[in-house]
Amino acid sequence: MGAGDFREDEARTPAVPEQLVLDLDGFEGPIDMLLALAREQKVDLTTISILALADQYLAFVAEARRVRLELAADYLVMAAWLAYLKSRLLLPEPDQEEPPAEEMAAALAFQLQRLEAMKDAAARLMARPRLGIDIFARGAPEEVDIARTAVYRVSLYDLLSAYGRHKRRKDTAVLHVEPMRLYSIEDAVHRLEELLGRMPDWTMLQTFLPAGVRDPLLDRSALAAHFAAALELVKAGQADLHQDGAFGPIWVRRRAPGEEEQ
Amino acid sequence: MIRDVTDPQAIEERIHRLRLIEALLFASAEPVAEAALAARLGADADVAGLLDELCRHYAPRGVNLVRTGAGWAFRTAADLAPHLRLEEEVARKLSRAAVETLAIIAYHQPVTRGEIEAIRGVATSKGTLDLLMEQGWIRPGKRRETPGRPLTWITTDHFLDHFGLESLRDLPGLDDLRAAGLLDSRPVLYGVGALDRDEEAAADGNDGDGDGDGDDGDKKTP
Amino acid sequence: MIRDVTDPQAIEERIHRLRLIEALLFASAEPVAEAALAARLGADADVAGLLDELCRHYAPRGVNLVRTGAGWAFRTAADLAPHLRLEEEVARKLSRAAVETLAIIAYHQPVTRGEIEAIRGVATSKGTLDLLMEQGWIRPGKRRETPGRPLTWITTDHFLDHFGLESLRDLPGLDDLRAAGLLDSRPVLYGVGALDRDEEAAADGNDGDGDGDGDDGDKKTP
Repeated sequence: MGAGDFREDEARTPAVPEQLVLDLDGFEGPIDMLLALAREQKVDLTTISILALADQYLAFVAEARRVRLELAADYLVMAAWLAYLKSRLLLPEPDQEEPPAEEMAAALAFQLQRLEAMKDAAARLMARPRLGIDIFARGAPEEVDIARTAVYRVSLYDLLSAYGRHKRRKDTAVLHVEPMRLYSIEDAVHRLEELLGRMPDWTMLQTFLPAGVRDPLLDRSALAAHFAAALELVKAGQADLHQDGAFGPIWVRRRAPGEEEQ
Repeated sequence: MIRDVTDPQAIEERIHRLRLIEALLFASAEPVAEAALAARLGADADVAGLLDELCRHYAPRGVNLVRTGAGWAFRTAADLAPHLRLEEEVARKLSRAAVETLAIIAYHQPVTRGEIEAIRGVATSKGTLDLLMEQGWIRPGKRRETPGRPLTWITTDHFLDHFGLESLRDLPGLDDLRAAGLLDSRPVLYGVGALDRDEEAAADGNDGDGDGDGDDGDKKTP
Repeated sequence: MIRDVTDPQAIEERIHRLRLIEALLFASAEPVAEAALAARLGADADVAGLLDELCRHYAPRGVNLVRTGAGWAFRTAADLAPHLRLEEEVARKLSRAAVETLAIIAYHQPVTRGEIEAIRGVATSKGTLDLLMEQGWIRPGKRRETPGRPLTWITTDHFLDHFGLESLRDLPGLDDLRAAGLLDSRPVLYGVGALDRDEEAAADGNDGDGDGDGDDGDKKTP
């Protein structure tokens, strides 16, 4: 960007440090950038002027848009929020719905302090002598025979809640017995007898199953019931079954009266 | 051993070198050759003398400085080898089925296995009672004088100890449990016995399921 | 330190125990729990006293005995660090995001992902928590009993070991931060939809262990 353009802005608003524009990628979001701007003020964060900070941020965003720098949405959201906060700080109005502007500013200041505290803590943590970098463990560990015994951790609470749970289940079980919807063998026998009469040749047992069963449990029970029903019919001399191999399809056909079992 | 006793700087230098050798040998995965140590410590270091001093310092201790092949290394003292074992306790979580069984024994004792099963409505796997007995929480009581003379189960003193109870009378009664919210009926959907059994199988196999809030049988509906 | 100086047998027993602790801790690269040492040495051993004696013996040496978390370990002395770096190995550089996230978890634990984001004011990129977990520094803790039951994150014993901390109380500046009220992890105003995020994470369905009561975290330790 041209230095001349930049100075024009400078006259109206607080300075936007040039490196901030160039280092946009280095920020971890708008709060992180606000913190960097706050540090530029070189004052204790507890006494920082949120109004001045908002101005700096808004100037930065304006500048970034002017030079068509891509700004992520959350930077723009923060800009809108700061613009709103600024207007509230400058033009106090009795608005019962929103918290007072000073409170909002204080919350932002707290958030900046908290983030700075964590950044400092991180730096202090990383400055400690670290295992494997500054401090070393035994390089050639020797065998120690470790016998592990299981210890069960159960608290009185676990015990009592287990009993409570059990009691609860006992008390309520009667009320909540769900009727099982299963396909009965009787129904299947009836159905097979009727259908086999219309099938002249070997037919896959599977094709006799009732269509359109949605419930998988009912579907499986239908399969089992039809298989059992087919066995019943074979036993009664009314049908033949055959299967080409293990897990292969099962074929069934009507046995003509007097015909020998295959 | 320390020469130049009159020169504090020399003493300090020597101590620093001793410490450095200790640290280097400790941290190294392989024995370190004397020449390599000499290279680290500087040309004027009396490596052989330093090693000798360390050797003698560690000789009576649980860890010795030994020469092995071309290098030097710390090794645990040979006479301690048979003692180098540790018992480690691994915290495990008791399955829901086991906790519930224990609770029922505590509240209904003396109680037979058949009665436990009748109360819980599910079969008790053999492992459950064994496990509770292994932990010292339950023990066999008298036989019930009924046909088959089944064994009853009761809790032990260790059970009271573990759960911080002075006596069995301290077990909270049903009213207490209700007052504590442990008996609140929540809107839960229970299936028939088959689901209970599934639930137990799952709880036995996977103790991560200590959901604590009742029945998740509905998730496991076949 | 040695009690019963008049009893040669007691002295011998004490020396044997000191040597055994020395050897056990020396043999292991990982910290050994004090409880494991106590179990090994027998009920009548004054493990704390023995460890204290060893600690003081090793304090001036090149290898120190340090306490970390629930365990004890020998480690090279911190002041020797500049002399021990064999090669100028480039330690894997952690991103700023990772370092800040680690600090937030360490100082605010147990802390949810939403709270971490509220503090940092930015969404946590996918790899950050993974990376910290891969290093063995953090692990999931209990779920928070709030809507969505978000998972919390806590640091591990290895975190303490890695940063040479005896316990979490030794985190640098912890008391000052707490006194200044800066360890409050509530979202303040610009929390990147902190609560949304927690609820979302819980709804992801990766919460297979609906474990409200706690110590399931260890199962997920890498």
